[in-house]
Amino acid sequence: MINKKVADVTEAMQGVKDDMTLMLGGFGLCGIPENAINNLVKLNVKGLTCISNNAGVDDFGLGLLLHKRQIKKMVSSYVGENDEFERQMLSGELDVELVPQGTLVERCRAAQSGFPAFFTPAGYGTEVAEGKEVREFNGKMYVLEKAFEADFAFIKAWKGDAAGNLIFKGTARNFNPSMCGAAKITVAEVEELVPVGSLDPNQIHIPGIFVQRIFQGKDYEKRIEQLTVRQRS
Amino acid sequence: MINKKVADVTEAMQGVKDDMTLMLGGFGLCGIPENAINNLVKLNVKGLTCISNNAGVDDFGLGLLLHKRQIKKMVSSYVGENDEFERQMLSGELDVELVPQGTLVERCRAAQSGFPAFFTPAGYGTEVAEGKEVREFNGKMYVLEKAFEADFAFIKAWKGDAAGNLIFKGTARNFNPSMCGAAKITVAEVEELVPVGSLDPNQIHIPGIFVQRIFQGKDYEKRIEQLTVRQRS
Amino acid sequence: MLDKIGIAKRIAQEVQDGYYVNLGIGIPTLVANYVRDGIEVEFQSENGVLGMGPFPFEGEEDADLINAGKQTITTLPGASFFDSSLSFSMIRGQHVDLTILGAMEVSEEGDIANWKIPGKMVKGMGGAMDLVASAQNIIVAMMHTNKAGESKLLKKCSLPLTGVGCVKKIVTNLAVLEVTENGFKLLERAPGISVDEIKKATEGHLIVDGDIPEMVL
Amino acid sequence: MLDKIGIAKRIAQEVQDGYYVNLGIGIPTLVANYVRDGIEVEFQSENGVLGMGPFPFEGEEDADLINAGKQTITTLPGASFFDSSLSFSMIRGQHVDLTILGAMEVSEEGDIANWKIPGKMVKGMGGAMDLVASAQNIIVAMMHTNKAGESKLLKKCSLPLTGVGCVKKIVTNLAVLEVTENGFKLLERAPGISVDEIKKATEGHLIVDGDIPEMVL
Repeated sequence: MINKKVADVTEAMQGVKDDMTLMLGGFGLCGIPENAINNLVKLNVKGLTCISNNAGVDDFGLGLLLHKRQIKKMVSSYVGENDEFERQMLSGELDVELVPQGTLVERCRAAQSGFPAFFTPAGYGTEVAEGKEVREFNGKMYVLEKAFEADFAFIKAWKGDAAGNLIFKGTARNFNPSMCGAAKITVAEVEELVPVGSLDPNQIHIPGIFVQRIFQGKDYEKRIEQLTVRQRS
Repeated sequence: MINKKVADVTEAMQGVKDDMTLMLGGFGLCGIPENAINNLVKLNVKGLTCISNNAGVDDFGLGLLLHKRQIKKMVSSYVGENDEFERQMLSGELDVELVPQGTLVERCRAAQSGFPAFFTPAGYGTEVAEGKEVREFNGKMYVLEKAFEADFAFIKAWKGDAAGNLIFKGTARNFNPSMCGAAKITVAEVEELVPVGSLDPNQIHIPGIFVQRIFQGKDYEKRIEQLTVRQRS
Repeated sequence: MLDKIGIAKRIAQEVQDGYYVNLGIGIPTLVANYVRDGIEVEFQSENGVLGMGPFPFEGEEDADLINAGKQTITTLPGASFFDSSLSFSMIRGQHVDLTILGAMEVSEEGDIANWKIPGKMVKGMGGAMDLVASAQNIIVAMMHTNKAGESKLLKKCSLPLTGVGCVKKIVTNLAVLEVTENGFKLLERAPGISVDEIKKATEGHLIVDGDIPEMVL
Repeated sequence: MLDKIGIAKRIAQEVQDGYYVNLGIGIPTLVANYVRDGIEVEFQSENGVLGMGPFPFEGEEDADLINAGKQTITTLPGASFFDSSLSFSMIRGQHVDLTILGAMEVSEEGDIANWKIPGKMVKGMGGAMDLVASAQNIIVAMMHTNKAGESKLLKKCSLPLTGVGCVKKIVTNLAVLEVTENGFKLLERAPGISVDEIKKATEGHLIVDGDIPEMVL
């Protein structure tokens, strides 16, 4: 068993520098690497390019980095529910590459899996396809999209072990699995670091080979963005 | 819950006809859809094109269909350990398209996932790349490979429910998940059909949306191809 | 004239037995409440869940269980969770039978715009570009006109597109329309709405063929 | 001269702490037995397992648990199972650190042929084409000459290729060689084998630079 365990978030973030490209898992605030994000704020690294479906909200998640102007460029599919994100984008302070959600995840998976490029129908005939090769297959039009390149991927999982094996929970899985191994270094934080051998090998979502560092996360807030309930009748 | 359960293999095979293209899960004899294969022998459909990593052994798995000359063409990555397969191929009786294993599974996944084509490094500079587009990305050469098209996919899983959700076991998983939803109709046979709601939604390998028919398989032989043991010291 | 719930109710009639359905944010989300009894339908959300149930009871919400609108949800028996990659395999691979989403504009050729107003507003396309480029059956739920009273059913979209030639059917507060080769074909009128009112509110080419029935909710 | 076990032992010396290793069928499979103590290594098999252990005890074999050579296996703590797609993501995505496989021929440019003899024999490439096209570190384990005594280290491969310019190192029954821009560079001699014997058995360009040490097993 190859040991990926590091002591804490500080050790896990070793090597993160200004102007790097980072991938960050999560959808909205669900399944985001809270420990890594808070440490990026603390480290105060600047000029970051962040690949993440959303940019958090104004005062949580990646929104914290936006407020501190640590982010040079966001690569995301959705800006809604983050006024500061939209404001910085419209004012031109922030460079934003908007990518269709399915293309966004597949560009991560392509990096993870050694595919340089793939054809997808998403975005054909729109701004997204501008400057890209398009081609017809079986009577339908497709756009050639390329794998991402990133320095670090920050991943949040539910359970993990020192071998780097990961299990996600519910819809907190989202982009996290496809970002594992899609950057030079993948850092996974977990709610529960369990002993090696206690995870069923048949039920591991991401094998440890895709993870370089793993640590037990702390103080998860797991904020709910849109609490929606029904009344008991 | 959309019900995919059918009574038995006979009902599951409705619509299988001569000259169809079939995908069949399994690696060697591990995780092959035994019930479906035995029923194909019984139905005596001819002129089949079979996409499957291997073609079984002489007297088990797809080897049974080869012996009865039901297969017109095999699309596989490996012929070894099946003398009849190699003989029919070398004599020209059987049309064989040999595909690198990683490309084979990705052509299935591309069909499952709506990707018409992708670039892969496998086979560049070899026979496999002949007649195909090649292209350089970041200084490395890649081959453009296309999604498969198939009429039926026959899948073997460990556990499943009437919603079509599947869980595989050990290395019997192999090609099965990527073939689900990669053909017009996906037929899953399971060792154990469990009540809907008894599978943990977090641990389902393939959601039922990729499966059109599911049935409780019978009389699994699960033959071992290369029994290899060590002595107790 | 229909309100948002009326639009959702009318669209719910389009949902067939055995359908896997993806619902967008807003009016589409309401459709789930009005699917008729006795049919089997599963709702997919592109953030990674199939088999969504109703919203949770207060106090039973789970931060790890949301839909694509970031709302807390529950799951039904037979549900499954999966990653974004497999989720878009379902969408791009045309395993989802019906997609219902909102729009700012739809053109008579079936183009749709719903993610950006240059210089003013950018929400992002989220999963919409994948959905509209892939789905074989797309229904748009929207108001017939915008807040300024201008038609949202146009000859050509003026806003940046989300997808081209993809919308099949539109349900608005005024009408049900099919997108055909020749333009918007009027299928049904909302209760109390005349064909003339619909004509006035439709900038794109409207095809009125014979008597147009009032919709039955 | 080395036997198969000797070749496996010598290759095992190349396995470093923290390596994920994919072993081909035949001699490469034996390498697992000789990895030195005290280092952490995990073996990947492309049919879908990481963290392979030794063969099972008799009676404990499981038909659902095999390696890519179709042999029954066991797993070690920390192991995982996955589908073929994710397995080749590991391989194609260069997450596997070392690939060891057999060959029929290797050229002085690092080309390899190991899947077909036209008109005579076809095994198929299995996962080998993906492995050799992807791996940054490929070691070939083979006999220096074929059964007819002809060299398998050639100027150009005569058989259909498995991959081009990919082999980095070769361990044979006679020698350890590195594939360089200028040809096969002789690194070590097998015990009792002279440089002349290696020269005679090598058709491709052999670089002999200074004294060539005998390998230490």
